[in-house]
Amino acid sequence: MRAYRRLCGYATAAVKQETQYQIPTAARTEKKNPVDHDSQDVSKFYTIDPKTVSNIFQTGGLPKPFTEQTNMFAETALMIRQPALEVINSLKSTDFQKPAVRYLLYGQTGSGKSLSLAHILHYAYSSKFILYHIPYVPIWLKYDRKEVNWSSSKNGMADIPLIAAQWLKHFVHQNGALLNELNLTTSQDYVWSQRETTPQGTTLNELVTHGINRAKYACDCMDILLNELKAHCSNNRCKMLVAIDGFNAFFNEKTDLKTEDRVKVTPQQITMVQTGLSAVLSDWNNGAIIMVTSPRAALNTKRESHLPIYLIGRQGFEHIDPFIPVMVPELSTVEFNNMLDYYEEKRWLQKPGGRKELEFLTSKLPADLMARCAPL
Amino acid sequence: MALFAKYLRIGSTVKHGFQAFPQLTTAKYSVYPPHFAEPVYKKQELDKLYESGEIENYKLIPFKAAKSNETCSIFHDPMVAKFINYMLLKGQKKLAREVLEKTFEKIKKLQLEKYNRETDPEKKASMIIDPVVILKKAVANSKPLLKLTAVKRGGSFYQVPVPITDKESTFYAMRWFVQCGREKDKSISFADFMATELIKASNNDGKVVNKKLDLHKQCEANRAYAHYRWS
Amino acid sequence: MSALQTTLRRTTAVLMPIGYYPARVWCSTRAAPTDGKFRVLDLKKKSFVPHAKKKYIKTITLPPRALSMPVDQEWSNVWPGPRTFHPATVPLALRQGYDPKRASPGKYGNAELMKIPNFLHITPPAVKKHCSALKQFCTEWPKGLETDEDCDRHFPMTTITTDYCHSSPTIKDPKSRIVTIKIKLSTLNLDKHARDKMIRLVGDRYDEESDILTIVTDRCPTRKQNYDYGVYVLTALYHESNTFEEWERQKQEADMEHYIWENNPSKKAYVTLTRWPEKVSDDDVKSHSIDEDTVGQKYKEAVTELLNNGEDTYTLNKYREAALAVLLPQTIQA
Amino acid sequence: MMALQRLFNNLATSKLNTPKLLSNFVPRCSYGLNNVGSDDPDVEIIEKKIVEEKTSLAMRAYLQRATQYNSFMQQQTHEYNVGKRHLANMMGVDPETFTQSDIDVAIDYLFPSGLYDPKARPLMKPPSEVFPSKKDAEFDESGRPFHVFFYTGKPNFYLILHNIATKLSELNKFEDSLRKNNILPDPDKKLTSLGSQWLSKEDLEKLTVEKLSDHEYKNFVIAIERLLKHPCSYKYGEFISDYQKPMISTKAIIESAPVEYTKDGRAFVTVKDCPRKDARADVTVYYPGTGKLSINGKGIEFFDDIQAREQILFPLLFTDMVDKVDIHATVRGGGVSGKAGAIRFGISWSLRSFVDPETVERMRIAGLLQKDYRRRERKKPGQARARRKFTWKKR
Repeated sequence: MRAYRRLCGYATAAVKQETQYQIPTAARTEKKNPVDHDSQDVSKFYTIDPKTVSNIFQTGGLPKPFTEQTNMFAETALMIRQPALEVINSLKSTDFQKPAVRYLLYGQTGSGKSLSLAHILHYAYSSKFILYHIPYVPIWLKYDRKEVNWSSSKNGMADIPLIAAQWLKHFVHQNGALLNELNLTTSQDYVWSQRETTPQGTTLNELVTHGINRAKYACDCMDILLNELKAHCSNNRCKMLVAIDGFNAFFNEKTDLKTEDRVKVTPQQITMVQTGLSAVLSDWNNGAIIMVTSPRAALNTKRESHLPIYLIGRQGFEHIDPFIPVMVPELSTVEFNNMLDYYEEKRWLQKPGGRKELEFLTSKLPADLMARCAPL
Repeated sequence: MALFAKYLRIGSTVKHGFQAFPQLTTAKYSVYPPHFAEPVYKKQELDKLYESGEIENYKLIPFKAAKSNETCSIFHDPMVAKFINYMLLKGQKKLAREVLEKTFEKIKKLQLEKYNRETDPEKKASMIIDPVVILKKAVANSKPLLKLTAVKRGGSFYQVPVPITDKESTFYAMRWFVQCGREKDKSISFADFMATELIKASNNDGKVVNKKLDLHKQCEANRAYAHYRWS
Repeated sequence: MSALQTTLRRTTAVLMPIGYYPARVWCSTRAAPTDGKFRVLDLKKKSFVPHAKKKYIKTITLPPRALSMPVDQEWSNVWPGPRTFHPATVPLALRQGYDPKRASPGKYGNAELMKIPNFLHITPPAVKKHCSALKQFCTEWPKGLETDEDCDRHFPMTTITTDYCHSSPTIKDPKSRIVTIKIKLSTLNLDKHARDKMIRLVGDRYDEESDILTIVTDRCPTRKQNYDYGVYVLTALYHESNTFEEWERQKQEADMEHYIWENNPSKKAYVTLTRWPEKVSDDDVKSHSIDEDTVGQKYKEAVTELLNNGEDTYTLNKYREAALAVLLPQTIQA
Repeated sequence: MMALQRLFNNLATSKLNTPKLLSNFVPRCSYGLNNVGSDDPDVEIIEKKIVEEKTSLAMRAYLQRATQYNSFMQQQTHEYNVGKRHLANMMGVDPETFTQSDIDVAIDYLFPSGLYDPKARPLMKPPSEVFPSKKDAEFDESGRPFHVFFYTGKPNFYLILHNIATKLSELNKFEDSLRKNNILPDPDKKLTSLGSQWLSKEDLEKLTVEKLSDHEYKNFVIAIERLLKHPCSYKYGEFISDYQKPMISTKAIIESAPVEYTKDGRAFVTVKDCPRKDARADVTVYYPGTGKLSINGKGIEFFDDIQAREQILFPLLFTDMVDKVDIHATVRGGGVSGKAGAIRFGISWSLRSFVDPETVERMRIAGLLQKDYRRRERKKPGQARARRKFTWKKR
C-alpha cells in the first residue's frame, strides 16, 4: 500500500486536500417561475423542472454542450442574469396596445446569449405567450444534403420543405396545448392545390398538422401561420413572442444551399427567411420580438466584431429599426464565482484554487469556462 | 516477480538521482551551451529548494528557457504533458491535447455517473473522479518491472530479462496505452476508448495491464537466460 | 619466334583491315636501329615540341602616391570631390574583411572597400572650408517667418524631394525624380460641395486625421517635370471640385457622404410608431415634423451618430437610451 | 623571449646550451617572435658566422622566417603610424593626442559601412592586433629541443596535463600524510566549480598556441575536473583557477529595465522586439493595473489555442501579478506558439521592474528570463528531413 501511495503521491495529496477543503454550494433561488424573478436573484441559479424543459426545448433551443451537461448533472439549472431579467421586466411592463417591441441581444461568442434567450422563453411560456421560436437560423442555411425546391407560390423563391416541416413540428411541440386552449382559427380559405384546401375556421393546430403531413406546403404554411397569428394578436385574442437565435444569418451574403438545378441560393431568396424577416416587422401588437445576433452565425469572413450593426449591416438595421439593443456581457465576479461554486458542487471541477487562472484564460465567458472546466 | 526483479537489479549499475550540475557533454544539437541547466518552473519545487538551502547551488548557473508546454499553473502536470507528447502525431500538439482533454472529460462523466449512483457515503468519499489521478494510477499499475532485450550468444539471439529504470517503465506503460488506443475498433472514438481503458487500468484491469502481465510472464519463462546479462 | 611464324603473322596482319589490328605488330620486324637509339614509330606525329617561353616584361609602375605624401598636407586638395576609394591615394593603413585564421585583407585589391561609400571629401576641415566659401552668398532669414505656424500660414504647400548620396560621383538616382506635394485641405478654402468632391476625387491620397492631401508624382523622367505635373494636378483638382456638373444631381441615398435621417426609412419607422395604429403614407412621413418632439430629436441624433461615426459602446448606448424612450416610455419613467 | 635571449648569449660565447631537462623546469612559452633580427651590428656578424658554422638546418630556416616576420611587422607598424598621422590631419586634429578610439570614430565616419557584422566593417588597427602571433623557437642551434615534451608534438598542452597529474599525485600523498595523523581534509575549504566554467577549447588553443582535437580537450577537462574534486584541491586553488573563467554573468538578467511614467503617474516598462521563433513582440506593462490585456487590439481571445493563453499567463501567475498589472502587446510574424512565447518573454522581462529581487531570481530559475534561441532545424541534402535519412537497403 505504501508503495502504491508513493507511486501516485499526487492522488493521496488530492484526497487529503479534499478532506480539508469544504466543497462550496452554489447560491440558488427557490423561485421556479421566471415571472417571480427580480433583481435580488441576479447571479443565482434556478432549476427548470424536466417537464417544462422537454416542452420548450426538446426540439431545440438549448446549446448542445449545455444539454449534455444538464444530462450529466440530472438537472437543468440556469443562472439568472441581468440582460434576460431586463427583457423580462420590460415585457412585464410593456403596453401591449403599441406595436411589438424589438429587442436585440448581442455579445461576444460564448457570453450566454442563447441561455438568456432560453430564460426569456421560459418566462414567455409560463406567461402563456405563443412562442414563434426559431432555434438557430444557420441550421437552415447550412449545406446538409437538404432538399431545396423552387417555390410554387412565390416566383423566384426557394423552399426547404423538410426543414420547414421540422420547424412546424417544433412549433406544435411548444404551443400545441396552448393553441388548443385558445382555440384559434383561420380567418380565410387557403387553397393549396385543386384537391387540398383549408377552409375558414379551421384551427391553427390543424393547419400546422397539414403543413407537417404535406411537407411540400410547409413553407407556405409557416407564412400563413405567421400572418394568422399576427392577426389574432392584433385582435387581442392571444399574445405572441417571436424569438430568433442567430438572426444575423438572414443577412449573410450567401448560403451553402443549391437547388436541384444547381443554382446557388442567397438567404434572401428563401421563403422561410422571408417569413422570419416578416416576423420581426412590428406591424402587429400584443407581443414582443427578440433577436439574437452572434458572430458564429455570420460567415467565416465576417466575425471580427460582435457588435450588431457590423453583423446585420445597414439593410438589417433599417429592417428592425427602432429596436432596443441589449448587451450580454461576460460574467461578473459574483456570477463567475457562483458558476465555479456550482461546478465544484457538482464535482465537475476537481481542483479548487485555480480561479484566478480560469478567469484569465476564459476572460469570464461562460461557454469558454464550461469548456475549460470539462477536463479539469 | 518483484523478487526476481530485485535479484536482477543486484547486478545492475543503473544510477538514480537528480543531477544537480550540468553535464559536460550535452545533447548533440542543443543550441544552449553545456553549462545551461533545465529550468525549475513549478513554484512548489522552487519553494522546496529554498527550504533545503539547495538554492545556493543554482544562483550562479544559467538556466534554459521554459518550454512552451510548461507553466506553473495548478492545472498543469508534467506527466500529462509527457503523455500528450507520446500521443502526438506529426507535431499536432493542439489536436493531441484536445483529444486527451476529451478523454479526461469522458473519464469524469463515467466516474460522476458512478458517483451519483453510489449510495454508501464511505465508498462515495473514496471514489476518485479526478482524471489526472486516474491517469497516474493507471500508468503506475501498468508499469512493467522487467523488460526483454535481445542478446547474441553463440550465434543466436536470446530474449534476456533485464531490469528497467523508472523512466523507461513509465515510457513503456504510456506507449502501451497509446498503442492500444490506435489499435482499437474504428467505431469508437479514441477519447472514449482511452477513457474506459484508463479507468480499467486504474482498477488493475484491461488490455494494458494484461500486456504488462504478458511481459512479466515471458520474463519468467526466460529466466534461465538471465545470466547472459553478465557472461 | 621463328621466321616462318613471323611471316605468317605478317600476312595475317596485312589481311586484317587497317585500324583493327594493333599497330605495334608492324614494329616487330628485325630491322635494327641505325644510330644506336631506339626509334619509335610516330604515326600520329604527336610528339611535343616545347615552345619558347614567353618573356613577360614587367611594367614599371610608380610607387603608390600615398607613400610620398607629407603628413601635414591639405587633404581637401588631394580628394576634392566624391570618388570611389583608391588605395594608392588614401594614405591610411586600412583593412576590411574577416578571416578567422588569417589577418584581415589590406587595402590593395580589396573590392569591399570600393563597394562601400566614403566621406573622404567631406572631412570636418573640408566642411569648414565649404561653409566659409558659401557664407558670402547667404542672406538673412526673412522676417515674419520665425515660427513653424507662420511658415505654414504663408507657405501652405510643402514639396518634398530627395537627393541620394552615393560613393559614386553622381546624384542621378532614379528615386531623386520623385516629387511629393503636401497641402492642408482647409487652406484651399473649399465650400461643402467642393470639399466633398475633392475628397472623392483624390481617394486615399487624403488623410482625414491630419487633413493633409498628398500628391506623389513620379511618371516623368526629371524632377522639374514631375514638380510641374504635380502642381498642374493640384490646380486641375481645385477647379474640377469647384464646378458642379449636371450628373451630380442624380446622387442617391447610397452615394451620400453622410447619413441624413429625414431621407431614410428610420424616419418612416419612427412616424409609423408614433401614429400607431393609423396607417401612414409617404407624404405623411415627409410632412411630419419633430421640431417640438424632444424624444424624436434625441432619437434622430442617436441614429445619425450611430451610422455616421460607426458603432461602439458609446454610440450604441446612446441609441439604446433613445430607443428606450421611443419604445418603452413607461419604463424610463419608472 | 627569454629563451631566445639566452640562445644569443650562448651563441656569442660559443657555448652549447644545455637546458635543465632533468628537472621539471620547462620554459613556459612566451608568445610572439621578438628581437630575432637584432639591431646591434656586432651581434649580427657573430650570429651570421655561427649560424653558418654550427646551427642546424631547422634553426637556420627558423631564423630566416623570424627575421622576415619581424621586418614585415616593422614595416606594418611604420605604415600604421604614418597612416595615423595622416588620419589626424584629415580630421583636423592634433596627431599627438590622436588615440586608437579616435581612429575608430574617424574610420566609422569616413567609411560608413552598412554591413551587419562589425567585424566585417573597415578598420585601422595596430598590426599587433591584426596579425596572429607565432610560436618562438623550440630548439637550440644544434637542433636540440628546449622542451621536455617537444616530441609529443603539442608540448605546451601536454605540459598542462603533466602538471595536473603531478599535482594530483602530490595531493594524494598529502592526503595520506593527513590521514596518518588522523586529520581529515577540511570540507569547508573544498573547491567547487560553481559560477565558473573551464576554458573553452578555443581559449585553451590560444593559451598553448597549439591546435587541439576534441578528444584532447575532453581529456583535459576530465583531468582538471578530477583534480578539482580531490578533497585537498584547495592547496592548488590558484593553479586550477588559471584554467577557469567565470560563467556568463547573470547580472544583465537581474538588473531591471528603466521605468517610465504615464501622464497620470502610472509606471510602465516597454520592451521592444522580444523574440521567439519568427515572432517579434513589443510589450508594455503598466503598474499598477487591473489585469487588462490587449494583444493587437484584442483580449486573450486573440489566441484560440489554450496552450498559448497559458503561456501568456505563466509569468503573471508565477509572480502573482495577474490582476495587478495591465499589459499592452503588439506582435507580428511567426505562428501561434511563437507569438505567445514572444509575449511571454516580454511580460517577464518587463515584470522585473515591479517585483523584488528574490522573485526575479526565482523567475530566472524558472526559465522565464532566458531568451529561447531554438529555431526550426534545417533540412539537409541527402536526407529526407532534418534528421531522417532516406530508406537504405544494402542489397
